[in-house]
Amino acid sequence: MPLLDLILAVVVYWIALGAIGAALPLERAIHARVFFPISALGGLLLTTVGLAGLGNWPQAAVLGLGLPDLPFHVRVDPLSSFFLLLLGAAGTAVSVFSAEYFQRGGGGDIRLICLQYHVFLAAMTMVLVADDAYLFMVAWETMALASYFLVITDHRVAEIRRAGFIYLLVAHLGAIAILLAFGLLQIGQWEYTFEAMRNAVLSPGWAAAVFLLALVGFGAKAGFLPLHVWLPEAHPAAPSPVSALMSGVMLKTAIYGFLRVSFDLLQAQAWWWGVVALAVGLATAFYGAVFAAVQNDMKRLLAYSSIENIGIVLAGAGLALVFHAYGMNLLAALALAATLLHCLNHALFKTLLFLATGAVMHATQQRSLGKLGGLIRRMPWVAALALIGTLAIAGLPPLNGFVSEWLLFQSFLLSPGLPNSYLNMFIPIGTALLALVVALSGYVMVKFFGTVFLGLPREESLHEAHDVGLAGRIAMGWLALWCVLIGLAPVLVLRALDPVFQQLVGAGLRDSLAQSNWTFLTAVAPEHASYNPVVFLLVIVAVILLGAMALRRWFPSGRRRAATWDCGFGKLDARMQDTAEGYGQPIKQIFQAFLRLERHHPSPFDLHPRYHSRIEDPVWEALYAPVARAVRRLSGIVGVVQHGRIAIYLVYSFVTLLLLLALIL
Amino acid sequence: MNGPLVGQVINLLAALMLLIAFAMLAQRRLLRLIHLFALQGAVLTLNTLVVAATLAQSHLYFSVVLNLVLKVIVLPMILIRLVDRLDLRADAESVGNLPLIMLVAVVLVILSFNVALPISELAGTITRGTLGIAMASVLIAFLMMITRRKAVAQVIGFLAMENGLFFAATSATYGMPMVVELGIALDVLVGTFIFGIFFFQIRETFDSLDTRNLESLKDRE
Amino acid sequence: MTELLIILCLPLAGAALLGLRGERSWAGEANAAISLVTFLGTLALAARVVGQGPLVLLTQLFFVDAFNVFLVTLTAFVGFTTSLFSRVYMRVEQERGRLTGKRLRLYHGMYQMFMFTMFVALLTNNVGILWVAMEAATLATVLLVSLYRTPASVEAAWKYFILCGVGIAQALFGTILLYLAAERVLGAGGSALLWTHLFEVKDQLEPTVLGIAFVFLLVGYGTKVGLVPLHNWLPDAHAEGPTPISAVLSGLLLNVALYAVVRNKVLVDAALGTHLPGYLMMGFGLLSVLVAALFLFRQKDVKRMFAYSSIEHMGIATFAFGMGGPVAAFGGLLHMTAHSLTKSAIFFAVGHAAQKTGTQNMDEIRGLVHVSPAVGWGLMVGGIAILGMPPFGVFASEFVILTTAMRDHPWAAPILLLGLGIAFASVFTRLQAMVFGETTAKRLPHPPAMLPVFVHLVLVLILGLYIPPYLAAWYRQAAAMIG
Amino acid sequence: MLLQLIQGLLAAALAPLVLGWLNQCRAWLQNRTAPSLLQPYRVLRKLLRKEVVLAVNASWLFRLAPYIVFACMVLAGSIVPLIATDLPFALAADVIALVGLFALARVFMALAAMDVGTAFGSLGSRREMLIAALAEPALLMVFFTPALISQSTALTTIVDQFSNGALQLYPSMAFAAIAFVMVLLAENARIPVDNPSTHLELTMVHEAMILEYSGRHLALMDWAHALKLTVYMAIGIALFLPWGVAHPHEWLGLPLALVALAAKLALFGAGLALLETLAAKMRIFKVPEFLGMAFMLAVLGMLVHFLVEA
Repeated sequence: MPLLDLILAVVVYWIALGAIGAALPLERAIHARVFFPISALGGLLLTTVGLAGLGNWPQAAVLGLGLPDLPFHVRVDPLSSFFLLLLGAAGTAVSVFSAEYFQRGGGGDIRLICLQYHVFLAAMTMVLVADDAYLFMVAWETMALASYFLVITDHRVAEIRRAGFIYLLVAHLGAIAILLAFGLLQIGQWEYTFEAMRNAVLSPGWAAAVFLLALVGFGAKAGFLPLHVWLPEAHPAAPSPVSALMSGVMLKTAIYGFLRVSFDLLQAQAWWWGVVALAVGLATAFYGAVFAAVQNDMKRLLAYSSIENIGIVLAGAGLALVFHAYGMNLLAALALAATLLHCLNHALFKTLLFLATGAVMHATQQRSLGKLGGLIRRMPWVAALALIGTLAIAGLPPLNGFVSEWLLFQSFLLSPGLPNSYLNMFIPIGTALLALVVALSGYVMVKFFGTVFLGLPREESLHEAHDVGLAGRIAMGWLALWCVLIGLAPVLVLRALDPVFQQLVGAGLRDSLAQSNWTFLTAVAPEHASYNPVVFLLVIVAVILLGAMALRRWFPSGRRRAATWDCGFGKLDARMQDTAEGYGQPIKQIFQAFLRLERHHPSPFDLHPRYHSRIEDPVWEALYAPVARAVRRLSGIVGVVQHGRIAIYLVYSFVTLLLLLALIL
Repeated sequence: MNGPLVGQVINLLAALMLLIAFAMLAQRRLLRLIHLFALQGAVLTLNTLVVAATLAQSHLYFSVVLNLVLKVIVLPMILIRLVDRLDLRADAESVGNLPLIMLVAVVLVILSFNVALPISELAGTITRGTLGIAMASVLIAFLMMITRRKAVAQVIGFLAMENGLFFAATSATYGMPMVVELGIALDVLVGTFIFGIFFFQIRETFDSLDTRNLESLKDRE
Repeated sequence: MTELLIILCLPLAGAALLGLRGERSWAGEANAAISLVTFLGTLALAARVVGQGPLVLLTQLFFVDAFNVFLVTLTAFVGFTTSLFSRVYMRVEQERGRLTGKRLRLYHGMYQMFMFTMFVALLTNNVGILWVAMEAATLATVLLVSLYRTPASVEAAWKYFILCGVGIAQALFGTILLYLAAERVLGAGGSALLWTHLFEVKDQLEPTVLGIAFVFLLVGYGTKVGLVPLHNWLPDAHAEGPTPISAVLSGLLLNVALYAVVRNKVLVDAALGTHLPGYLMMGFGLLSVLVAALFLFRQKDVKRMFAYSSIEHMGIATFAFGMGGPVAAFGGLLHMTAHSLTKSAIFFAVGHAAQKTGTQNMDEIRGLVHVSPAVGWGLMVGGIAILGMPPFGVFASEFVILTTAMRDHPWAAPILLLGLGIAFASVFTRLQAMVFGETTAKRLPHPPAMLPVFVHLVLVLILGLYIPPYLAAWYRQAAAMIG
Repeated sequence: MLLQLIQGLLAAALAPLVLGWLNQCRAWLQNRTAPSLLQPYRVLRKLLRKEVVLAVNASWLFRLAPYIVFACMVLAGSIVPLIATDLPFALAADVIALVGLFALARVFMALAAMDVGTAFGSLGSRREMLIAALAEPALLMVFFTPALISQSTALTTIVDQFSNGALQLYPSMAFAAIAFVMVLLAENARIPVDNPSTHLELTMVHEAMILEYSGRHLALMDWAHALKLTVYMAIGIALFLPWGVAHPHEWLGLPLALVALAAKLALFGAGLALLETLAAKMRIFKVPEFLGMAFMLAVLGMLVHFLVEA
């Protein structure tokens, strides 16, 4: 069975599942327990197809659907199969988790959620295999539409409706930019298949225009800096499994689209494209990290952290573009490896963390960090798996987050080899910014894990929080396992991804990795830099075990529980710990320039003084509000035309007639 | 009658049509406006009769009869009965600053002559010279509709425009094919009936026929 | 030949019958039955034309080719579904006391008369009769717009009548000039106005006269299409008239007017040789899209908003036909079909929504999904479709039109996309506010007739994903003739 | 492999000695009678024998953290080329991986501090993470300059390249050295950034995190802290004073390398003690400027490398 048929079978399978789910009026528990695990099988199949697809030759086919003279073209090549792998892995976990999450409520009509959820998965798969502009646009916006309906499942809340609207509006404007980009790519023969676009020869000016349009179009969906405002609104509004899927996988389809246009269709012609992407990427990463640190809503924090990671991915892609433009294909392959690996890693640990927040919200009905805490005792499984996710996302050695960041740092450090002296000096400074971002992400994740799972429970209701069920453990366990495996055996993953690098930049890491055994991850050459995660893990575990045994044998001493140290002034309670806001206070202090801060200090005469501060996104005031005002003013001017007097309408018709006559003669 | 005399008679009648159009533009009293409209119908019918008689256009006789019945007898009678029922006999409306409207009308005449010039060279009919006048009377009727505020006056403007168009048809191509002419006549007749119904509807809801209170639907805050 | 008789005589007979017995309870069912039989007639006619190619019937009085037979079928189908909807809608209106027996008689009679005029306008071969039919269509609907006798509806009807009357008059002048030019080539007598003759001889016609004729025709029929400087009657007429009439006006009348403009453009294009008519139509189209989009931003009344959306979509279709070329014409035809199906479905849903909440002011319509999921989801999916979101047919046609625009006139694409973007933003905020959120509306006694809405939306969805081969062949045949 | 084991144990054993020497120098400079050189060992033995008192709501993370932190530091110790360069573990990590390793230890320490749920724990962890976040960019730039010069980020290659190459003065390395010392002070909670011996709630950073620890956990934490300081000094030595390290396959070079290492550590320790007595502890929100200056110096070093040396 060729891969393409398998993929299309999965798509049809999902749509059918969605339709049946919507049709049968089963009650909630059966519905969730039956439909979502079955769709997880589809996810598994997709993962295996993705893995297999990496290896062999691209397959293309033409479906009967679509416009008469532009039927749907579908194609699987290494790049799309990598992202199919990513979609399959994360999709399986989310489907298994939703089997349990939607069982006990979770808002909204289960039948509709089942339909939209599966249409969402199917649309994403079609985006990844689309091979012509029409199918790509149809799949792209169906994905946006399905996710919009999922975001506003419980639409009684006004903010959720507003978030949903902003999300679909920005997605639609992005789609318009992408359509324009495809329009320019067909240079006058109405040839909209990607095949024709690949060998279309564009003048540098038009090619640059296409690239910038693609950057804006895919940026609107991925959340690059000026267009990211919808992300922290929309992702928290959706039910947790959906926001996991959106954050983990949907953002990656935007990255896939960007890579497809800039590498595959345009063959990365100019070096300054890379620099633009690098700059936007780093700015987005920094912005995301700073804003993540000052949030005190669990899901908004993760949403901003997604923006930060997408920024890192874009920076990597930008660097790969620069190397490729200068013909240094091996370094381009390295940077691309960092980009793709970070995409996969982010999909895994971000989905894991969102599922964890889903479990926490389910157990405690609380979302704000100020009302959580001490859950590690009530929910040990969720806490342990979330710990793995936290360590991975903070980029700490034995796990996968560190691997992609290490590769990215290596490619940044190799940039002085570029012939352009300006770049040689500015890119290292970019490296420093990246290091700051990585460290800040560590800060954010410590804050997230600390305030949610550690310390004393801040609300009484947290005491009867119950741990996640079997389905939840399997889902989160599957993701955590992937995180650890990729962390420990990055070389195997990179060898599997080699065809993708060959396809996009014409050079692979196979030979540079082959110089040492599979445990050593090397950048360009072993003596240049190498990192061995297996040694890390073994030595740490060995030292822990030896240390514990030695201490128990030579210095045996008991252990006793006692009250924590309270400087002697009486009973400690949960309110005396640091709140989430307090934990973010240093970052708020240092990076004040970037935040729009509104602080309300209570006056001394207040009966019950209350302090609250609100952090707004300055981009909203800088970009979106002026546009909205301009359109309102414009429509005000135009409104004057329709002002009721019939005589005036007749004058319009009269004047039009005379103008046209004058035009004719 | 021999050729040049016929041409002169037709041009005379065309000039008369234009004069009546100007008169209707300036007329303030409603009743006199209806009389002028009937007069214009009569001049139109006369013109068609002359053309039919002298140039052996047999099918035109039928349209002469049609016009005579419709535009000279039936329509004015309906309008007058309406005016009686709505007791608007003494109704008069102040037309905006008259000199300006007249000036615009003159400009319109000049414009329509220049537009009609290339067409009239092509038209095979000897009455092609009057095409310019026909177009002018149409545009003047249009102008009349714009400047009037009373609903009935606007309807009369609309019917005057129909007259102008019919006159253009006869001067350009000796009238339209019979089927089309019948259709147009039927439309005008039904149109006038419906206008009548509207007058009563407007009176019921606004108890005045002034279009100034028909301005509530607008998009301007 | 017999199908033609069914299509023409049945509505006429229906008009007479319902004119007399319109207030009876079975009037709605009769209206639907007549429309159904007419629709079957059109299907038979379409099958015959696709099979044997263009037909000229009744001593050249009627001419049926690929272009107008597809519009006839579409008109009959939407007419039928609207009659189904109006059956339930009118019963509710009667219960709420807004309509007396006499007005129902007028409504049903005029409904069938309007369908008759539509069919005549589409099928006639004589350009003069085409004008007469358009005028008759205006006459038929003007009384229906003022059916409720509210001050606003009377005002809307008056404006509709005067503006369209003046517009149509100019179209008559254009027809006279066309006849003048045709007579020089085809000789006197009735045959000079027959479209088939004109089509054969279209390149020998006199350019200057045809140029002026096209200006008058464009301004005349343009008023009926609702192109921007001449659009003022459209929002008032659609907002104040009963909803089935708004659906029929939006769905059918605008299409037929555009059909008339395109028929004349084909002749004038060949005669003039220059691309002038195309540029004029493109200019009007772009202006309509932009201005209508900006108007959408400040609407309060739901039917008024969707009226402006019709102006915008008609602007897009006019722009497509203005560009010329088989692909653009194909896009234009597809857009007309998808637009009329979607817009009529939306007006059905809006009609029920307005009845449920008792108001047309969008700020007071909230949470339709809770009150009745069918109406709520129908309106939401219809709104999504009309805004050109992909899985639906409107996006397919907009994609074809935009991509051809990018190829031939790249400067036009950004303007179009700007218009679409603003329209999306303004309509979607209100749509979302209406469909979702908290609600106070009460449930209506009997279930709404939402079957037509979902039938339309499924058809549009099919058009979006898969255009059946015979339909595609049909469009291509018509597009080749226009392009 | 045996040599590798020796270096690991050596680093662990040497760490308290270095700390003792540092305290002794500080005492002399502040003309106090210095505690004996072996005092840290006695403190460790005392703590190891004492009973562990756990907080009521301390979770398994609290008990596991000391072991993980200590293990990380031992691993770091065995990676950095103290006495020889061709050790098997040296290839396991380059400079960036080392930074990652320190980050792993720091995150676990911060999490453990927050686990107990007192104000001090989260205060300490918040400040530690802040300082780390600002120090990492500077540290990376510091490593960037030698990596540029020796075309590699692995410590062993850098050491080989510098030690047996011609004696060349690199101005860029001078900038990097100063920046490195500032970062070292920040990372190891020395005086200008944080006072290691204070228990004043408002100022302490590192101490606040290990406030709740007792018995063998506290011993492990202190030992790890000392080991971290030694490893940092070792990195400094490897980068800026690489001479005297045993070359590959040279057995007899080992004792010489040992002596050289001891001398260099003593010198570095004395220097540190001098710095600490001269400087006073700065306000926590002055630390960003301090680390900003370190970052500027490192960037300047790199630019100088490009302008002058490349």
